[in-house]
Amino acid sequence: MTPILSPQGLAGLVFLGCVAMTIAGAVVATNAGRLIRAVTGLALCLVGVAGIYYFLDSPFVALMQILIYAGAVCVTIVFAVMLAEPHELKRIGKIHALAGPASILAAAVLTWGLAALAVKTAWQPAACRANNGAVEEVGQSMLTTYSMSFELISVVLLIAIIGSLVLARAGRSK
Amino acid sequence: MSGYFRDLLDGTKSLAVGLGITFKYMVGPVITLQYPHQTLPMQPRFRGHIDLVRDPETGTDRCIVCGMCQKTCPSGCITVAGDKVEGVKKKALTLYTLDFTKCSLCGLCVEVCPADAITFSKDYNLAGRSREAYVFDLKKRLEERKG
Amino acid sequence: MSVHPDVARVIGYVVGTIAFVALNASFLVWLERKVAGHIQRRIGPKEVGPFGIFQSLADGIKLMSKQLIVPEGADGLLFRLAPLLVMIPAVMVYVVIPFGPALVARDINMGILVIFAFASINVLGLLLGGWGSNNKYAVISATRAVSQNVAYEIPMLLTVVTLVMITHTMSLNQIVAQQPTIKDWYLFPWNGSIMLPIGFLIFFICSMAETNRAPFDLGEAESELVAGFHTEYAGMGFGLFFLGEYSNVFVGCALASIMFLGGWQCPFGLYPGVHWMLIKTYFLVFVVMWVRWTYPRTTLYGLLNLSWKVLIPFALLNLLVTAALLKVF
Amino acid sequence: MKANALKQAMAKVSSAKISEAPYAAKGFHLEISVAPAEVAAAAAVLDREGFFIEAVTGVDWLGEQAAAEKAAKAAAAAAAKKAAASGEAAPAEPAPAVAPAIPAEDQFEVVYDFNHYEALCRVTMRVRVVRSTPEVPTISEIYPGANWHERETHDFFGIVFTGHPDLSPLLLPEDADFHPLRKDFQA
Amino acid sequence: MDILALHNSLNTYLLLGALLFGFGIYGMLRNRTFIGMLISAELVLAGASVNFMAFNRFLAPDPTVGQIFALFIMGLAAAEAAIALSIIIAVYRNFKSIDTDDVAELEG
Amino acid sequence: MNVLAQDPALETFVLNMGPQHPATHGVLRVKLVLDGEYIVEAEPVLGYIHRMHEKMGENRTFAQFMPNTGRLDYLSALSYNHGYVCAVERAAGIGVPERAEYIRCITVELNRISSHLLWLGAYVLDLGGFTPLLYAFDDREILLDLLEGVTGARLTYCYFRFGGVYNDIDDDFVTGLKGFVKRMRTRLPMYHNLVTKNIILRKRLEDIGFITPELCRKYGATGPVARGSGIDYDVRRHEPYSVYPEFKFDIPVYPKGDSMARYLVRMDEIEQSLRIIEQGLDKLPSGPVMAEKVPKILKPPKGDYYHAVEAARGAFGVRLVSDGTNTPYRLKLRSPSFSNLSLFAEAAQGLLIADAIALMGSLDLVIPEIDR
Amino acid sequence: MGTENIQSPIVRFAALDKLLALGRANSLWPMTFGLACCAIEMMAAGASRFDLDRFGAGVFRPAPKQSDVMIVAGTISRKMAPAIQTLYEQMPHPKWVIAMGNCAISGGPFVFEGQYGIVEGADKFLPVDVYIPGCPPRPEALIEGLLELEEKITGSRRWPRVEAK
Repeated sequence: MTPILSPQGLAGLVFLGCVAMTIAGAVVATNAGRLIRAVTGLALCLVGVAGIYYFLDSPFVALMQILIYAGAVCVTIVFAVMLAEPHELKRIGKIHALAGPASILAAAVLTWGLAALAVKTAWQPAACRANNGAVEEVGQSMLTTYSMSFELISVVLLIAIIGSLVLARAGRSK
Repeated sequence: MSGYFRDLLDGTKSLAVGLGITFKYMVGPVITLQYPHQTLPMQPRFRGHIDLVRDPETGTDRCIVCGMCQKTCPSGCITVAGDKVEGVKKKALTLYTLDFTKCSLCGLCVEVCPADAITFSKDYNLAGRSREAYVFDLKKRLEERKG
Repeated sequence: MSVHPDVARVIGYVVGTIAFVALNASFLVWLERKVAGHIQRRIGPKEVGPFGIFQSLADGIKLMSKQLIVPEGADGLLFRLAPLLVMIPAVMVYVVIPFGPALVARDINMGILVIFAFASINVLGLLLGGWGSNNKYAVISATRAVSQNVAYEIPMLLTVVTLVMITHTMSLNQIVAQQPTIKDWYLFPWNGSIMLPIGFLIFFICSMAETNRAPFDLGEAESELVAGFHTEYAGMGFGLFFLGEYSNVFVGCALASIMFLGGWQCPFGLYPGVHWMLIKTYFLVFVVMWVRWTYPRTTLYGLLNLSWKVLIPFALLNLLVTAALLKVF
Repeated sequence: MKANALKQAMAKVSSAKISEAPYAAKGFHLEISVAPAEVAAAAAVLDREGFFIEAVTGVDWLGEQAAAEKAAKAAAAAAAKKAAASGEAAPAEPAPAVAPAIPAEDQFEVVYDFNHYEALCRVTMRVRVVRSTPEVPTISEIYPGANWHERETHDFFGIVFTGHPDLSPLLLPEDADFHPLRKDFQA
Repeated sequence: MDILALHNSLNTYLLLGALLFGFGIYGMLRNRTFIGMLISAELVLAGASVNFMAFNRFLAPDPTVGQIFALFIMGLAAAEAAIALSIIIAVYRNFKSIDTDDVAELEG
Repeated sequence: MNVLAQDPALETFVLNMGPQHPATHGVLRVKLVLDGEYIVEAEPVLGYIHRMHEKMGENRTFAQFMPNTGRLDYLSALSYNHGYVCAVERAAGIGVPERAEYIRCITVELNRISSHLLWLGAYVLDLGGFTPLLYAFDDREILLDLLEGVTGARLTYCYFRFGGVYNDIDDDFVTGLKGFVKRMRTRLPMYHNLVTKNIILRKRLEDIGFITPELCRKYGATGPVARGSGIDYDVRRHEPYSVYPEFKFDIPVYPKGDSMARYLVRMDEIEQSLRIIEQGLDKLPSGPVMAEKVPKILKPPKGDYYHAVEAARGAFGVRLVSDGTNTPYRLKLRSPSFSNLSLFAEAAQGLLIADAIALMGSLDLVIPEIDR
Repeated sequence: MGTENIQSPIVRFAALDKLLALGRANSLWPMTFGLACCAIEMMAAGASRFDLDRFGAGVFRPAPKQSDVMIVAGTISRKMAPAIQTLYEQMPHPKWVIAMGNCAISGGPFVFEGQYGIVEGADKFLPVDVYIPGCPPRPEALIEGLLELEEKITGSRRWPRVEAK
C-alpha cells in the first residue's frame, strides 16, 4: 500500500480524483435534466480525461484536450444550447418506457464486453521504444510519417468551418 | 489600401495622444476638496434654508408678522403666527416654522419680506436620521444662536 | 508521521499561490482605484487605512458578509459553479509562472500551453454564469464575452507560436533565461525577427481583450448591459468574478513580461530576482489600467474588425516573416 | 412670404379660417381655426408647405358657456336698462352686436403649434370639440411626431384622437383613468 | 489491491475507456435531442482516445502514434461539433425544435 | 428558404431597458425588441418622472411657478427660466432693462456650457469612457461656483424675475467669468484631443444613428439634433429675442446627420457660447437690473401667448393661456427633448444595442423635461 | 432599519461584529440610480472635486445585486415607485437607503393640494436611514449623509464634524 503522504501516494490520490471527475462528469452529461447541465458535465468529464492523459505521460495532449475540448468544443455546445433552446425550463422530453432500460442494457453489454476484452487479454508491451514521446517527437512524426493525415485533418477542419458557416447563415434573412 | 494604413496610423496616434493627456493629469495635482477635513466658504449669496435675521438694535427678530412670506411661498412651507402687542405698532412673532423638506429655495419669501426679517442661512451640509428634524422652528433657532 | 518534503512543498505552494492570488488581486483593485483617481485628478481611496490601503479589505469583508441571492428561475447549480469556474483556472495558471529562478511551483516545459489551456476554461465560467443567471443582460453579455475571447485567441496564439519559434522552448523559465539583459529582450527587433515589437503589441492588446478589460470590456458594458454577466451576482459570487478578472490581468501582464521583457532577469544584469518580475508586471498592469481610464469602449463589431482586419493579418505576417528570417539566418 | 403662401394653400380646406395675429404681442403669426373633420386635411397642407410640428395640446374651456350666458344676460340687462332709461320700446332683435356667441356646450380646444425651419412663421391651429364627445381625428399619419403629443393630450384631457394607433397613457401610469388637466379634475 | 497505484496499470485505463464508451452509447440511445446526442458522441470519442493513449503509454513501440491519434480525434471532434451544431441551428431555425422526433414528424 | 425563419417575430426577444438603467440617464424605459443584438423595434416608455408641472402652473400665481421652471431641465435651468419669464413678460407687456437682458444672456449661455459639458461627460460615459466625465465636471464646478455666486444655487436656479433678474452681477463674477472663458479655450482642444479625435470614439459615432432632415421635420426635432442633420434652425437667430441680435455668433450646422454630427454641433456650441459671453461682458451696459414698474400682482389680459427660446436641447416654448386672473389658465410647456426622443423609435430601427446607446446619448435627453 | 433581516452569523463575537460593521461602513457601494435633479449633484459628489471614493463609496454599481446603499435622488413618481421597490428588494442584505433631496424626503416642492403623480417621500415605502434635505443638497451634504450612515452602522464617527458658518 502506497502511503498517502508521499509523492506517489499524492499522485495516486490526484489520479483517483481525475477518474472520479471523469465518471461523475459522464454521469451528469448523460443523465442531466437540462442540456446546459449536460454540457457542464461533459466539460467536467473532459477535464478529468485530460488529467488522465497527464498520467499517461503526455502533458501536451492533456493540455490540448483542455484547450480544445473545454475551451472550444464545450463553449460551442453551450452556445448552441443558448441559441437553439431559449426556454431552458423545458426539460428533455420523456422517453419511451422501454427505451430507458433498453439503452442501459445495450450500453452495459457493450461496456462489459469491452472491459472483459481488456482485462482478459494478455497485453504484450513493446520490447523497446523508438523515442520518449515528447512534444518534439510528436511534431516530427506529425510532419513526416503522418503528414498525409495531418493535411487531411486540416482539410476536414476547413470544410467543417465553411460548411458550418454556410449552414448557419442559410437561415438568416439579413 | 492606403486608407487602411492611414486609418491605422491615425488611430494609433490618437490613442497615444489620449494616453499622453491622461498621464499629464495623473502626475499633476489633484483638485479634490477633502470635505470633512477641508471645507469651502459659502458664497455670500448662497441659499440655504431661510433664517430669521437678528435686529442688532433689539436683539430679537424683525418680523412684523405680515404673513407675506407665507402667502408667497409656492410650496406652502412657512407658517407664521404672531400676537398683537400693546403699544407697539408691529405684531410680535410667536411662531415661525419652516418645513424645509418642502422648500425649493426659490427666494420669493426673502424677496417679498417688507421688513427684511428673513435671510438665507449658510447651512449647506444638513443630513440626519429623521425627517422631522427639518421642520425648523426658526424663532427657537434664532434664540439658540444667541447663546 | 513525517511528511515527505515534496508533499510539504506541494502544500506550501498551494497555500502560497492562493494567498498570493487573493492578496495580489485585492492590491490590484486598490491600485486601480488609486490610478483611476489620480488620472481623474482626485485622490481615490484614502480614508480607510493609510492611503486607503485597507479599502480592498473592507470591500472583501463586506462582500463576504453580504446575503447570497440566487435569482428566481436561475439554475442554482450553474449559478454557484460559474464563479468557481472563473476563479479556479485563474489560480491554476500561477503554478507555472516563474517569479524567480527557483520561485516557480512547477516548471514544466510547456508552461505557455498550460496558461492558455486553463485560461480557455475561464470562458466557460462566464458563459455558464451568464446563462445560469436567467437574465437577458447576462446572456447577451456572456455571448459577447465568448465571441470576443474566441476572436482574440487566434492572434494571441499566433504571436505566441511565433515567439516559440524563436525561443525553441515553451518553458517560461527558459524563455526568461534567454533574456539576461535589456538588449536580449524579445521586445526588440534584433533578437530574432524584425516583427517582434509588433508581436508584443498584438500580444498585449489580445491579453487585454482576453481578460475583458476596457476598452474591450463589452461584457460588462454598464451603459448597455447594466453589469453584464455578473448582473445577478451579489456578495462573494461577484467578488470571485472580480478577483478572477484581476488575477487574469496579472497573469496576462506577467506572461507579457516573461516573454518579451525578460521576466525576473534584471535589465542590466544585476541582482535578478522576483522584484524585477514584479516591477515589470506591475508596470504593464499599470499600463492596462491607464488605458482603461483613457479610452471609451469599443463595440462588438469594432472589436471583431480589429481582430480580423488588423491583428490577425499582422500576426500572420509576423509568423511568416519570422519563419522566413529563421530559415534564412 | 410663407404666411401668404400658406393662406393660399389653406383655401382648399373649406372650414379653415385664417387670421393674422400680432406677432410681437402674441408670439405667433397665423391663427387657423378648423373644424374637427378637416384637421388632417389642414395638417396635410401644412406638411406640404414644409412646416414642422412643435406641439399639440389642449385647453379645457369648462364654464365658458356659463360665463358667456352670464355676459350675454348682463349685456341684455344693460341694454334693457338702457332702453328703459331712454323710454323706448325694447328692440326686436335680441342680440346686440357686442354680445359673444354662446356655445351650445362647453368645449375642449385642441391647439396645434407649427413652425417653419427656414421662414419665420409660427402657426397656431385650433380645433374646438364639445366636452361630452371630445373626438378629433389624428394627424399622426401625416406627422408621426404628433403621435406622442396626441397621446399626452389624451392623457391630460381625455380627448380621443380617432385613428390614433395607440392611445394608452404616455405620461400617466399605465392604468390611469383620470385626466388631470380637466378643470373639473379632483385628485 | 493498491488503490493509490492504480495509475500504473493498463487495465485501469482500459476499463475507464470502456466505461466512457458505454456512457456515450447509453446517452446516445437515451437522449432525444440533437445536442444531447452530440454530447454523448463526444463521450464515445473520449473513451476511444483514452484507449489509444493507454496503449500508447504501455504497449506501443513508438509512443508518438497514440498521441497523434488522440490529437487527430480532437480535431475531428471539433470539426464534428462545429458541423453538428450548425446543423442543429439550421434545423432549429426551420422547425423550432431540437427534438429528433419532431423533425421526423415535420418532414413530410 | 423557409417562412418560419423569415418571420422576425420568432427569433426576437424583448429587452427592457430601464426604468433604472445607466444609459437612459434617469428614469426612461425603453422596450427593445431584439433580433440577436439588432434592434427590431424600440419603444420608449415615459412618465416615470412626471411631476405635474402643467397642473401646478394652473393653481399657483405667475411668480410662484418660477421655481418649477428651474426643475424642468435641471441642466440648463436658466434657459427655462428665460423662456417662462419672456412668455409672461410678453403677455403682461413688461419691458426689461438692457443690463438685465445682457445678464440673462450671459448666464443662460454659461448654463448652456455647463449643460453641454455634462452632456459631453455623460455621453462619453455611455460610450464607456469614464475619465472625460470627471474632466468635464472639473470645468463645470468652476462654472457652478460662478453661477452660485450670482444666483445662490448650483443647479436649480430661480434667478430671473418678470422685468429683470433677481440681483445684479458683481465684479467677482466678471473676473471669474473672464478667467473661465480663458480656461475653457485651452480645455476645448484638450477635449478634442482626448475624445473627439480618439479612433475608438470616432468609430462608434461616425455613420451611426442617422437622422434625416425629413425625420426631424416630421417629429419636430430642434436644437443640436436638427442642426446635426443640416437644418439651420436656432431660435436665437431665427426668431431673435432678448439681446441676441447684438451678438455675433455662428450657428454650427453639420449636414451629415450621424451621431458624430450632433456631437460636433454641441462641441462647437460651447465655443460659440464662449464668444457670446465675451461679447456680453464687453458690451454690458450699466443701469438697473429690474424694470421699475412691475405690478406686484400680474394679471395679463385674456388671450394666449407663445414664446420660444433656444434651450440647450432645442426650442423650449411656453404657451400661456390667460383668463385675465393672476394664475395662468393653461400653461403648456413645449419641451425639446420630448420631440427629440419621439424620433428615437424610428431612428433606432436596425441598429445594434451599442449603437442605439450612441444614438440615444447624442439626443441629449433630460427625462424630467420630457415627462414634465 | 436596513439590517433587521440579516441571517444571524454562526459566530457572534463582539469584535467580529465590529469588524463586519467597519467593513460595511467603509465600503458603501451606492447604486447608479438617479431620478431627477439631485442625481446630478450625486454625480458631482462622485466627481473629482468631492470624490466619494475617498470613503470607499465611489464604486457606483449599476446592478442592485452588488450595491449596498440606495441613494434615492429625486422625485418619486407613482409610476416609478413600484420599480424602486423592486430594486430595493433586489439588493442583498444588509442594505441602506438614503433619501437625498426634498423630493425624496417629502415630495418637496411638488406637493400640492390635489396632486396626482408623486409619492410624498421615500419613507412611505422604504426604510430610509438618512435624510439629506436641500433642493438639491450640495455634494458636501451627500458626503455628510454618507458619514452619518457610517456612524449609524459603526456607532461612532471617525471624522470631524463640520459646523456651517
